[in-house]
Amino acid sequence: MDFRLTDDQRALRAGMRGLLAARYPRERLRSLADSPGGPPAPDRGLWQALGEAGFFALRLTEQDGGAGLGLPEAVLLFEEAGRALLPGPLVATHLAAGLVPGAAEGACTVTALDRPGPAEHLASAEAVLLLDGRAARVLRVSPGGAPRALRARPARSVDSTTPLHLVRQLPRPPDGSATTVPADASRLCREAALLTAAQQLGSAFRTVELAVSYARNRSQFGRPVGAFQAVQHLCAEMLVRAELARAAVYAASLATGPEGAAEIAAAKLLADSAAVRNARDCLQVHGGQGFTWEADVHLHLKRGWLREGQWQSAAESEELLANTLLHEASHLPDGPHASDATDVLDAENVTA
Amino acid sequence: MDFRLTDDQRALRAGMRGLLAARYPRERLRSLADSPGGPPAPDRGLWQALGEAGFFALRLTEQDGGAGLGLPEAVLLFEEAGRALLPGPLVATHLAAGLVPGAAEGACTVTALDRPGPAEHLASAEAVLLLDGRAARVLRVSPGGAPRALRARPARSVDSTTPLHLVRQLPRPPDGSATTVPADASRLCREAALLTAAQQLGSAFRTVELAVSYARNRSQFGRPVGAFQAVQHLCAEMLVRAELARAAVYAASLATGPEGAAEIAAAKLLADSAAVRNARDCLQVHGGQGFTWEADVHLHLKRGWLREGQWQSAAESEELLANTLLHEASHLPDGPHASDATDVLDAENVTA
Amino acid sequence: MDLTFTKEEEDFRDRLRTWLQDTLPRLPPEPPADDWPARRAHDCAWQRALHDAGYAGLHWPAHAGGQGATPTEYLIFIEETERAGAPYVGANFVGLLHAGPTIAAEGTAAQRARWLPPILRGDEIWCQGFSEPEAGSDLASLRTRAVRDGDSYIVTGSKIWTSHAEVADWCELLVRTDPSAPRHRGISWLALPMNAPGVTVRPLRTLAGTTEFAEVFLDEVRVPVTYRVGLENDGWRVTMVTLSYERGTAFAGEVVACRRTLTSLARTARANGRWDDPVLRRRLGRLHAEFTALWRLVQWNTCEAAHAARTGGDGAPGAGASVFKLRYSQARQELYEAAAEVLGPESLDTRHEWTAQRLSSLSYTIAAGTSQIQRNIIAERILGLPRGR
Amino acid sequence: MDLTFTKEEEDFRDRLRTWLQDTLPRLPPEPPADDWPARRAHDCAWQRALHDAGYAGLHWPAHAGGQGATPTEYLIFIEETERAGAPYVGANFVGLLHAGPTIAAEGTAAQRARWLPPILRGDEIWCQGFSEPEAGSDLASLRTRAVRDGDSYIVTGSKIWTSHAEVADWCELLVRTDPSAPRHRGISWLALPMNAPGVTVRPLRTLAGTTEFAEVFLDEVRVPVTYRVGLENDGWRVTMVTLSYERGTAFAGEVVACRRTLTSLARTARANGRWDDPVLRRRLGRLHAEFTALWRLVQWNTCEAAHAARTGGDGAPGAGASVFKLRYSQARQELYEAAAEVLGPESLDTRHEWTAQRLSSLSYTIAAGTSQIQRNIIAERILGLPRGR
Repeated sequence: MDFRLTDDQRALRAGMRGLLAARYPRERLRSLADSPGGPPAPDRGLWQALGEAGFFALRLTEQDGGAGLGLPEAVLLFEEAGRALLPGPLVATHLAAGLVPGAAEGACTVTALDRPGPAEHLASAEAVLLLDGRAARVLRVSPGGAPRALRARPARSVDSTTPLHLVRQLPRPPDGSATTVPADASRLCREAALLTAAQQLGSAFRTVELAVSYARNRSQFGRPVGAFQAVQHLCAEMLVRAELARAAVYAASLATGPEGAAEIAAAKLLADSAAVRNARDCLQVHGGQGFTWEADVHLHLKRGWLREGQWQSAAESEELLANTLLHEASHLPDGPHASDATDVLDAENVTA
Repeated sequence: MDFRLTDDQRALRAGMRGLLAARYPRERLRSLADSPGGPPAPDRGLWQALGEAGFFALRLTEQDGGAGLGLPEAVLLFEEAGRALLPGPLVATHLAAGLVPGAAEGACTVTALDRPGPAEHLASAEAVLLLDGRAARVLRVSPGGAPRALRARPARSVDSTTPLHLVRQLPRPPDGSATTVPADASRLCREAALLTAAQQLGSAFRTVELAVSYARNRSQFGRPVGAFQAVQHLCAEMLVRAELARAAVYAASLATGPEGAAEIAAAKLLADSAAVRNARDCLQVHGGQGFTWEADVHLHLKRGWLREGQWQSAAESEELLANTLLHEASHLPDGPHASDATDVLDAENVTA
Repeated sequence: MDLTFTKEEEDFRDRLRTWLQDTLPRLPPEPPADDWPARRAHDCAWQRALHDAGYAGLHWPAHAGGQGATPTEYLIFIEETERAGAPYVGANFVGLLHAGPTIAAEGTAAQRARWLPPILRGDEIWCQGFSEPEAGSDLASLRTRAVRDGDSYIVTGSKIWTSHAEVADWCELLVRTDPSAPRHRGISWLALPMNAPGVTVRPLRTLAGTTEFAEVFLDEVRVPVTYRVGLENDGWRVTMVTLSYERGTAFAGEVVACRRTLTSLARTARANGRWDDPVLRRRLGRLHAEFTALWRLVQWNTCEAAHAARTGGDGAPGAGASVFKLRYSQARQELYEAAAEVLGPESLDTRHEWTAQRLSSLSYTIAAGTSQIQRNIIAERILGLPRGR
Repeated sequence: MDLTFTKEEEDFRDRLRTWLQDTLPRLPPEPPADDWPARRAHDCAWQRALHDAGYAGLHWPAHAGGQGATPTEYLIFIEETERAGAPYVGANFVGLLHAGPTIAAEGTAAQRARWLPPILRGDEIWCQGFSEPEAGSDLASLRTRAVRDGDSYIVTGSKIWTSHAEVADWCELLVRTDPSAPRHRGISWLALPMNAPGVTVRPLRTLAGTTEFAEVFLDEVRVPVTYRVGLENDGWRVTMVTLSYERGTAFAGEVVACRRTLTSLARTARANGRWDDPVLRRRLGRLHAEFTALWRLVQWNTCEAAHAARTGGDGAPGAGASVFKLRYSQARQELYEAAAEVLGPESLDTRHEWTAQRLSSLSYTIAAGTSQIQRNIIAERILGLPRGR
């Protein structure tokens, strides 16, 4: 057991951070957020650069043109993407690598849905991965509008760097427009939840940095606001949320077998909370500055709201985790800890 | 509209505080808490003094030997009782005044139940008020043990000043042991919830005082702990909870008509939260001292736990309040505020 | 303890309700959110209607041109106008609730005569120039300076978070007149004409994408000394009168609105099936308790203020208003979080009013004193804990 | 990132599991909670069994008589003993986890030879004399003073929150040896024989009604200078080594136990019908996520410690342990709040183990550094925020 990152993993992460710093610096994020026509489609040049860097093909075997790496490495890359608030249907295109031609190379964008609801970057996508059934399906679409089969309407997206459609209905299985592909939809859904959690994790750590940096530099009442216990303690709780989420997300990336679903649910639940609540607290630390468009914190909060509703809601994760508990309980041996004191008490003197 | 207390109400409250200071000082509370044989029965002398002061007969008409006062006055007295952590089946005996001979004068103690669950001071009571049906019933019992009809077993009470039985079953209505009395059980249940909320309110304000006093006097790191923002902010939130609960409890004591049930549910919900969470935070402010038996704060916490489960649980209050909302919604006129934007959006361009 | 109303109060409510029923249907539709001149015109027309019907400056004293209504009547006014869906106070907010009451309390007879009638008639709009980029929670550290030059001050500096600056005629401005004095001294209160040379307004974009606030830059702006309200260097005290108004009944109408929203949430949840989720339902139930209690707290504070007014106090809400502000700002955010839960994916569409409100609610724990500052006030001024350092 | 175990680690786990299966059924039943001599005997017998099987001082270095196991093996040991329901470390806690490691790290060869073997064999029990009535969170303000008198110190003062004081042989004691030095200097670490003249122990009753803690009064107690570990006035640094152990893997076994309790809660809720309440069910689901993550955090911290040990560090957990402690103490309280919800009225009966645990869990956000102190540590030492004043 060595939970820490290997040197290769550190190098991979550093490479991704370097790529994003060069191709997607903060000014780029800000200019996307300010796009006058609403959230723009993904930058095809950057998409291709990601493809060349192996972001999408990462987990394909080398003979399939991939890097032969696993979920832990994918999690590290998605954490970096979340940290930089990189927009685009990253998770879906990554999952589509090997299933949709061009996805692995970053030559096309793919979005995905597991049920009716919000679809990101639908109008610019070349394909939609449908994960509502047992087997995954691919719906090929022509970029430029939402596919009719989905009964989608465009939303004025709260996340100004992510165009959204609200999809009313997925095409029913025997539907000519969607083709079945050889992949287990529920596995892909779990992976999508995990990689989304990794993005939330990156965002959660980034808002800790933003809050700490602001608290160090902003002075009020003659000293840095970071010297006030109220601000210190907000920042401390932010770090705790992020660290706890990290332990859960990294561990879930290593989990195999049936308990994997529970680990992923825990990861999604904690990473969603960390992203949204950290952005929220970061905003509070920033005071009035946090309420302006110019501060980055609102972009994290809005992306966090979007991501927390994707793939696995809190309610679903909590129910799944509760059911896992019950399953464990039915396998619990009657050891010295397992006895429920209720039974002991119930056997006692009842005056009747 | 004058929400403030009248001079008479202030005098009434001051009288009760004076009575308790004289007859039930802190040393008395502490000696009860330390009783070697477990929680003791109510002090009959004090009970009679309360009776003489009109605590139980307060709301009976003058011709029935009462003071002809109302729920607002009763709430003030019960707030004082909660503040001093006065033990005994105060609510039930107060409700039984006029229904059970001797209750109004404090000559007997009466406990009450609206369902199977914890019954306080059952072994020493002369009667049990049964409020599970439409009409209230009275079960006369001989002090010294739990009545067989209730299938009760004694608990080792977490509140060391309140003896508890856990009752398994209430006698079914056509039961010779219980006599129907002319009182609406659901009204008595609402009044019980309100008066219990008033006790929680008194406790919530008392723990604010305890926390503030400790924070002023205890020094750490060369200054009073109350000068640390972390402690200041705990205390501030405690006061907010208590003030909000007070507004709700006092208003509920004035509410008449159908909306009264919702006001009482709000009062119980907020007063329970205020009592339990304030005791909890007060304990934290006290640090290690708060974890000792000698500090009073644990007595407030434990009493708060007991009271929050009595008469109306949080789940019941919340469901009642939710249903009231729905009822209001069905009566809401379609004014400019009432339109739900969902409808507006749904009518928009759906691409299908 | 009495929450019933007198005959006079009930009559007042009936008359108001009748007037609202007659008047509101005749109002023009609300203008677009980003058309400031149209919004000014709309808000001023509403204020003029109130004025003509005898409701302008309802709770202002008679010597200031007000109606001298009791706090209870004022609360009835807020409740009824909000319930009837009347226009918000909007562009008249600062004039009616900050600058006006300050001038009424601290201005000279001439100042009252010059500035108060146009506020009440809806002829002139005021904005507020208190906050500065470097002085947020620490308002007393403001740096905008005013140097005396004959009969004028020469004012230089910048202000932030100024609502309606683009369409305002006047700005109630805090300036530093004595840089050598301790922080809370050396501040003065000036009425700044917004059309004076040297005043530049730049809209400030909020995270909601809206521009209801602006930055105001002041470059050697000349303001006559006669436009100063109160004594030179006494502006901090003068301001506190204003601020305490802001923390009082100013939120009463919003509590009424929140209660309506909560009811709408229940209706929407019932319609879209989310009502079947007990977690959400109980959350709405608890919010119902919170807002019920917050409304009772408004009534409590109003009665306290009425009593203070009767017994010679100034009727301004005291530090207890911090209790209300702290809890209300949090509850409002929780309300719109619950709304997002009710809406589900629809909440990601900013065209939904509740989503816009969810975003704007984020400012509530920051504006007019952050929650952290409110807790300090409660701890030190109400509970008497030692000053934090 | 690798959470699988090596062949050696799996072998270690198998051997341990087999030994536990053989040994635990032969242990005598647990003595009553308030019979301290019996509890001491019970805990010592268990420690002796561990010693004889080669598991005593598993993670202590070989030069201290330990087994030199890796942190991973130590974690496996904690997990397996807890899962098997083995006795808690109990009365041996301070010896094995505080005083012993301190002596191992800072003691002389003679001190190690005198004190460590009896700890490992379960022959001698240690208790801790750090906290004082006036020095709680502010440990460095301790007042118990030790005055040098020839070859001895004369120690006078009082200590509080001392576990197992009634049955301990030794007390690791912090005393002030230089009253004129700055707070953190002038402190020394002494081994106090509990049977020395002048030592009085008075049980301290907790809010749970239990007496697992005591106050220790020291009235001119003579302690040989040779019983000092580390240099005179260097006790603060010596202590920090000990404290950092306390904030590390010490809670690992409890996390395993909490996970078991959570499973029992689910089973009980299913049996008594409360499982049908989605609010409670989702609450248990979220706690499952929390404790899963806390266990992963334990593993993370263990691997960091193992790495530090391999690369020459001391293997003591760093400030990151505050992250774990802060969240764990809160989660433990939430767990037993949820337990009360599952039990319903039964939770009012203190005979229920979960009710007793609910009460004792209240100390977790206070003991070993309050949550407020932990947040300060995280803010200042990890995040690098300026020192609060």
